[in-house]
Amino acid sequence: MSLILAVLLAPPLGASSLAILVRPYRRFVGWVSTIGVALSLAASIALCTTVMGAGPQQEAVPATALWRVDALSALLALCVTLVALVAMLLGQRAGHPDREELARTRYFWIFTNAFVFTMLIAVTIQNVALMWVAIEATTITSAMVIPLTRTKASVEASWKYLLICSVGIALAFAGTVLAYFDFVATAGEVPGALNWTVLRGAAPSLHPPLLQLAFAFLLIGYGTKAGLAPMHTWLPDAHAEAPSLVSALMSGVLLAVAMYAIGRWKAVVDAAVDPSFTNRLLMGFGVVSVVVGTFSLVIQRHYKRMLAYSSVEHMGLVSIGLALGPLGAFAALLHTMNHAVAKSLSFLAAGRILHRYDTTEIGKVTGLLRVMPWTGALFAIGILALVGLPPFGLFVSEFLLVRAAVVTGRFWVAGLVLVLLLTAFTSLVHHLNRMLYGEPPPAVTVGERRDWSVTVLAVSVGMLIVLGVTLPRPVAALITQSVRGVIP
Amino acid sequence: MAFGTVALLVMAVGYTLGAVLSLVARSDRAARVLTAVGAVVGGAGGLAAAVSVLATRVSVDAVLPTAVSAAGGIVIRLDPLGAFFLALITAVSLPAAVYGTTYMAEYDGRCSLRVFGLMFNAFLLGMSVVPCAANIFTFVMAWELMAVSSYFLVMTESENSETRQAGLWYAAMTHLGLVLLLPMFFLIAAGHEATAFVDLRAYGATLTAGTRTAVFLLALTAFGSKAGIVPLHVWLPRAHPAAPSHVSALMSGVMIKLGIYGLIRVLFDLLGGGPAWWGGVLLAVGSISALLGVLYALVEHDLKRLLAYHSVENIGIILIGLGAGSLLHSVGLRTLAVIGWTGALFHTLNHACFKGLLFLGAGSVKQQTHTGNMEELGGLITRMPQTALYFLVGSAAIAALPPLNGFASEWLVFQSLLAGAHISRPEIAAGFPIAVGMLALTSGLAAACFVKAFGISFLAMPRSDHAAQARECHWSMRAMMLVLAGGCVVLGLAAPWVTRGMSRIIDGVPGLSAGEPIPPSSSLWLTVPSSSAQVSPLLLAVLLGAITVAVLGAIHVGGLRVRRADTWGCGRISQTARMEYTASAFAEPLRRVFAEVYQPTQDLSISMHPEARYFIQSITYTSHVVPWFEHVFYDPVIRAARGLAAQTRRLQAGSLHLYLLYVVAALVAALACAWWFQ
Amino acid sequence: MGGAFSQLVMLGSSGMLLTALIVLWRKGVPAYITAYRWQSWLLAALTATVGYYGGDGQLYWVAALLLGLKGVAIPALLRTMQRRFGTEREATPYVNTEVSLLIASVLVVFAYLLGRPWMALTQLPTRQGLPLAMSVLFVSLFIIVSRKKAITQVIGFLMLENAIALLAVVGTFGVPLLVEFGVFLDALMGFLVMQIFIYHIHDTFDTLDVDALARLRH
Amino acid sequence: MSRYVVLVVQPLVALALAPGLVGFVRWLKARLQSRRGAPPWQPYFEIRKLFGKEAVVSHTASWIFRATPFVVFGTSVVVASLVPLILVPASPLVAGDVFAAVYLLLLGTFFLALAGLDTGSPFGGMGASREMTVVALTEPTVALSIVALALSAGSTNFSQIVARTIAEPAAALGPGHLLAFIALFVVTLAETGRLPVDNPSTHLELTMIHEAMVLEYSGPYLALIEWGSALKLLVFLALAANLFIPWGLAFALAPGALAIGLASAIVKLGALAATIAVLETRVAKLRLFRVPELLSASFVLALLAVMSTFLVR
Repeated sequence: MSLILAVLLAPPLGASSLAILVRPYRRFVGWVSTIGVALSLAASIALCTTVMGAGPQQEAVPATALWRVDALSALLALCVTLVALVAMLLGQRAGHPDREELARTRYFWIFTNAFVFTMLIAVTIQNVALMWVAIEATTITSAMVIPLTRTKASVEASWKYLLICSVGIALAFAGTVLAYFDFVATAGEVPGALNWTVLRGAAPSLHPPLLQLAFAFLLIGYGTKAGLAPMHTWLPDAHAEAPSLVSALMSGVLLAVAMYAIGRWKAVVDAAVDPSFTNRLLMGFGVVSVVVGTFSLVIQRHYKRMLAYSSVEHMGLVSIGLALGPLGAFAALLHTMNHAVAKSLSFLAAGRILHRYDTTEIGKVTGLLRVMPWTGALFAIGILALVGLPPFGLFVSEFLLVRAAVVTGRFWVAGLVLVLLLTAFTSLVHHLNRMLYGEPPPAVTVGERRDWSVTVLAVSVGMLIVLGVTLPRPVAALITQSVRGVIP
Repeated sequence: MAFGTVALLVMAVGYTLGAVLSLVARSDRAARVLTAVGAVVGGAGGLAAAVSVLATRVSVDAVLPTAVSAAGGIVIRLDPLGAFFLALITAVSLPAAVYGTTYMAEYDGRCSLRVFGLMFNAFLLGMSVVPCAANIFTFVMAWELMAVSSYFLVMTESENSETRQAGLWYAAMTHLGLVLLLPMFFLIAAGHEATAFVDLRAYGATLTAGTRTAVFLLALTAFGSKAGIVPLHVWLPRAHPAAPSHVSALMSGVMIKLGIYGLIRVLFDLLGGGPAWWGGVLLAVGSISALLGVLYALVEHDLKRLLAYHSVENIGIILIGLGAGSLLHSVGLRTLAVIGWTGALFHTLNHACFKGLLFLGAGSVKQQTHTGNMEELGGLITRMPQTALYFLVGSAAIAALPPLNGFASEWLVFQSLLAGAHISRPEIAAGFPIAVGMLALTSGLAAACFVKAFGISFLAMPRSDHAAQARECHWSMRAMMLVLAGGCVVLGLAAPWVTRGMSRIIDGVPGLSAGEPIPPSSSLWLTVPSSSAQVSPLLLAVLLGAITVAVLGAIHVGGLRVRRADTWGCGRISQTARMEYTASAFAEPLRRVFAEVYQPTQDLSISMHPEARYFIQSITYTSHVVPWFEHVFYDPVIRAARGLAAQTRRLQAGSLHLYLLYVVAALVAALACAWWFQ
Repeated sequence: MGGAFSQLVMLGSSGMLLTALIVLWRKGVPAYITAYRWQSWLLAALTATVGYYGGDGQLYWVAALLLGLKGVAIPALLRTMQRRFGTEREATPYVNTEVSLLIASVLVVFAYLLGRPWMALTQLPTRQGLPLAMSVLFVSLFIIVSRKKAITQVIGFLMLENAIALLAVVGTFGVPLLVEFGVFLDALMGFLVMQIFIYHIHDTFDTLDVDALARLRH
Repeated sequence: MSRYVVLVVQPLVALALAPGLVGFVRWLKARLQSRRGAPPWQPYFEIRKLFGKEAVVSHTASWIFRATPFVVFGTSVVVASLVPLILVPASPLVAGDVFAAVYLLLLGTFFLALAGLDTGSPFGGMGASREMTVVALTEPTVALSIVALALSAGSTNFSQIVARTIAEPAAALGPGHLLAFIALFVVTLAETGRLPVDNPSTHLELTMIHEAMVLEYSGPYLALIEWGSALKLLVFLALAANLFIPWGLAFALAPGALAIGLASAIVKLGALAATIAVLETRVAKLRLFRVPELLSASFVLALLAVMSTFLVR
């Protein structure tokens, strides 16, 4: 177990250190990072199988153990490493020969690896305070990469990102402290008291009013990071201005990691308070997020912002799913996974489009299918997957989500979500229509070779289809087990 | 493995291989051929499965429980009702696929025929699986597969901005269907684990009246949006003209029928039928759709758009049959209800046949003349004689002229409406005569419309160079039209025999079944139980044929002398195409009669000579008919969505302080919520 | 552990709230930095006091760290920054001083209301400090929301961290040391990154006024 | 056995009577207008003459133009074999019912309109357009009149309707029956191109409907069309007469009954033809765009007929 964990966590840390040490930038740094993440991916797969076979894994002394991996952690680790691998494989081409570019590339590899590392820490550590530390660290590491090319827009975006998320995450820490205060007030100081397993065990004896306040802080705090409306305002700016590889990581998995934190805390609070409390809050913020995300898509001029708002919408769906009982949680986790793959695919394709057209405006990107047949098709597939069409995975998770809403008797949620999904669908297809077809702008070179980035992204598409058409049994089982991490 | 299972497997594999192979084809030509090969193999498999089920009346089951087990897995069950629709799908898809091989040649190099091949086969696969699906997930998945792939088929001519607009409308409306479909199914299954149709059937009996009402309304709108009932039909006249013609044939001939299938499956199979007012609603919706569909078709001068509106009309007729059947069934007149059901199902089949034929015909015209605008056509009967003949057969069939198939099914629908006389409750029975009136008006207008469609497009002299240079289309295309035209004739003449088979299908559906043996009918006459009304299309045809032959013989024996001359031109010496009656002029009287419905906008501008008002330099007259319900139903929705979007945009105003304020406000709200919850 | 401990905690916490209110009242950045320094010192002192009465040796280490990092290092860095950019004053905050102070008092009342139910839960002598910590938290949030200069926002953020640290100290007698270190590290890194960004902002926008950062919309 | 006799005999009788009926109307009209007019049997001569002439066919016309006369004639004859004219077959086995008759006539009109367009002449198109307008608008009235009859008979089968009316003569004088009869009569005027909808004797192109469509026809083709049209008039009048006033119709193949049937048919047709003649001398042709008003009025009558049948039941 420790060995696997080491293989999971060490490579990004090592790669980051390597990038710091090797100056000026050399191409092998990128390759080492990529291979490292591939190793991590292998480790996370190993973790999944171990967890599936032998239940949650942790260090010998249960109470004080720092690391604990159950199915939920393994699932998130899998998503993180998977998306990171895809992003890094595409990142190999980011380097350009001139000196300034090389410095930037080095910078990029330092912080991207650190970013991945902190995310992996966040999902495998069982001390809630240290989990907070790790998530806070993700803000710092990712904020450093956003203004890679220092334009006004990127500086503005990263400052907003940094400040809003720091404030938000500080509130999450306040919530953590409050919960800990309650624990200490009830049980006294116990080693490992901040481990969520211990917290959850003790939860029935804790004071509901205090835990409710704590959860309010935690939800706002981590919700800011997860992009739940109305705390989502940093998200479109940061996602649109970040290099696409980072956008892919942020949108695909960073939001999911923050949702993971909320899920962990929900399990603790639900043990003490009637679950309808957390469910209502999650439902409320989820619905607001879906509404805001959806209607921000209707009149949208920039395709990267469009993808970002779509993330807000999808995180809202995940939040709603978490509030809908076991089936809803299953749908939410499956949705998280699908969204990670689909959104990273879309952002990476969007990055290639940006590189060719040199604009983020939807109106100026025309004839995409003619200019870049492969990327255009991949982008279209990504969007179509995101709007929940079969045969892609998000169709299944949205299907289950609506089913969960109806099964739990929340017809209005099902109705509202479906109407909003229709609106989002129409808007995205409208924007997609405008981009894919028509006459290409004269300044843009037409034609594209099928390079290996395309192959990598095509593998993502393949995964989406497999998730949508067959939903392999091991994956389903892993998610079923993960649900127990959120709803005991 | 049973024969049916193997056939279904062949179907799935055929379509899948067709999709994949055409995607990786080396040349455009190869892509076209592989597309058709996959579609034909798959279609043959589907047809074999459907025929075997219809012949043996034993359902075929196939379950892939391991796939997507979380959502219930893929469950397939082909029962006779499904088999009927599968047969209908393949009956049109096979000719359409072959037709497409040469028809798509004009797209070589213009668009990706590989992607087209992929989508075409995916479309067929999706459509074919819908009637086989036996749980919610499989049904919805196939339904969406059909929708997505057909969206791309509509977008084939994406360089055209009108096409892109059409695609968007289509995508939105079809997604609306899904959005209503999911809650509809889930409502039936609410509170239960299983989602297979077998279980839903059991649940259906236990639902409360309120839930049943909700399910009915959801089903009507969801399937109605696919079938194209007014006012959910807006995508039809946009999407059908935009798609390549053989795709239009499939969409209009087959895909929208799956909306009917869904209605029957859910309302009458899963729920087992409903109260009388369901039938009333179906009848009303059907009548209105039929009448408005044909009225808008009349003022339409694009051949394919005209046909699309006629699909709305025919869906209306089918719904009238269903509604009449449902009403009769609900008041206990079950044997009479069978007439309505049979009429509806038969008309479904017939419409698939002649609408497929007409779209293929329109496709040939469009391929040769590069336009679908009737005002630029004309004289094609001498240039494309066979296409013209087949189009004429289709026109006569859709206008319900005896002895073709449209007549037979419309006759049944009329009879089902007359059976309303047996209903003792006047408030229910009173709806029937009104429906009779509307249906009769519809069929009269349909005849007028197809006189226009055929007469203006094919007869007299060409109105443009394109039309003048048209040549007969490729033999394979003609052969496929011949097949469908033959179908129209055979279905018409053999109507009694076909409907006998249909009553067996109906007997197998719980909500449709009469519950008692229906007296065996003759295979020469279409009959109505407990009424002596009857008609024999075959006999009519024989009589008509005999008289014609006799008269022809008599005249030729008498020595018929024919002299060719110019048409009388009121003193003009040479006749020109400009003297011909135009499509607009043809429709003008009816347009004025129904001006209340059309609310046309007219613009007459006369520019006069500056010196004297008596000398006119030019007159331009434009008139536009914009369906009013688009303003009434859709504009407010679109406006509301955009308004909300504009409001939402204001959230993201750019100010960091505002954003932080949101966070604080959200915190306060959450804390207040926590506090309140205590 | 008696009244004296409780009194000291009250005093320290009130002092921290006061320093936060000073920021709302004064307009010059140097005054803010001074207020922050005082607040950090008070926090360090409080931590040490809790350590003394609670008999927890670890808290002395924490207090020392607090003093070093938040009481000396960060104020010094802030000072450098302020000198470099000149004395840009918070001339026109979104909310003027009088209203700001009024709102702050409302926030304090809100914090007390919020804290009342859970003050009853515990018999800790330090429980009086809890609503005060909450008050500091809300007031610092208000500073971040209502002040325009990036540097003021950073100070507000730092005060927010202090508030949470105060909460941890008075509520739980300090979180475990490992966690404390992690939080310190984060705080330091966070601050450094913010500092870098303030330089970025100054370089690209020629001002520290956050109002200039409103190009990205919708 | 009788059904085959009906199939053969009745259309022959109808064919024989039809030109005479048209001639009778013309003659009576002339008399009413104080003209001498041609004798009633004049149409027979005209048809014979036309059959002997050569046919002129436009260059632009296709086979549709040449096929149409046969379709028009054929459908009329087939319809004549369906409707009760002099004899009601005892067995309900004929090839079709009222709806079949209506749709067969529609088939004829459909082709006639196509033929009008086929020559490319503006008049043909105009006639076709107007004819289809009128036909489309008459359909609902026809259908509803049938419903009114079928409601009491419980069937759209001709013999059933006739049998029921004879069995319950009181119903024939009921308001429903009467209203339906008037509605059907108005429709007959419209369908057969009589005043006030269309003027069969007009020679002003702009007011023509039926005549405009057949403007290009000549020789045997014109003969067939004229004969077919006459037959259509006869069929409609026979429908109106025998469905509403069925007394006198023969029910068996007995010679006496047949003779009575024939005599009564001639009397009834004559009476209706006289009504038309009177009407045509009394009313002026309506403007085309006022025709829908007339037709909608007849539709309302038919609807009232149906509703009153409901209420009476």
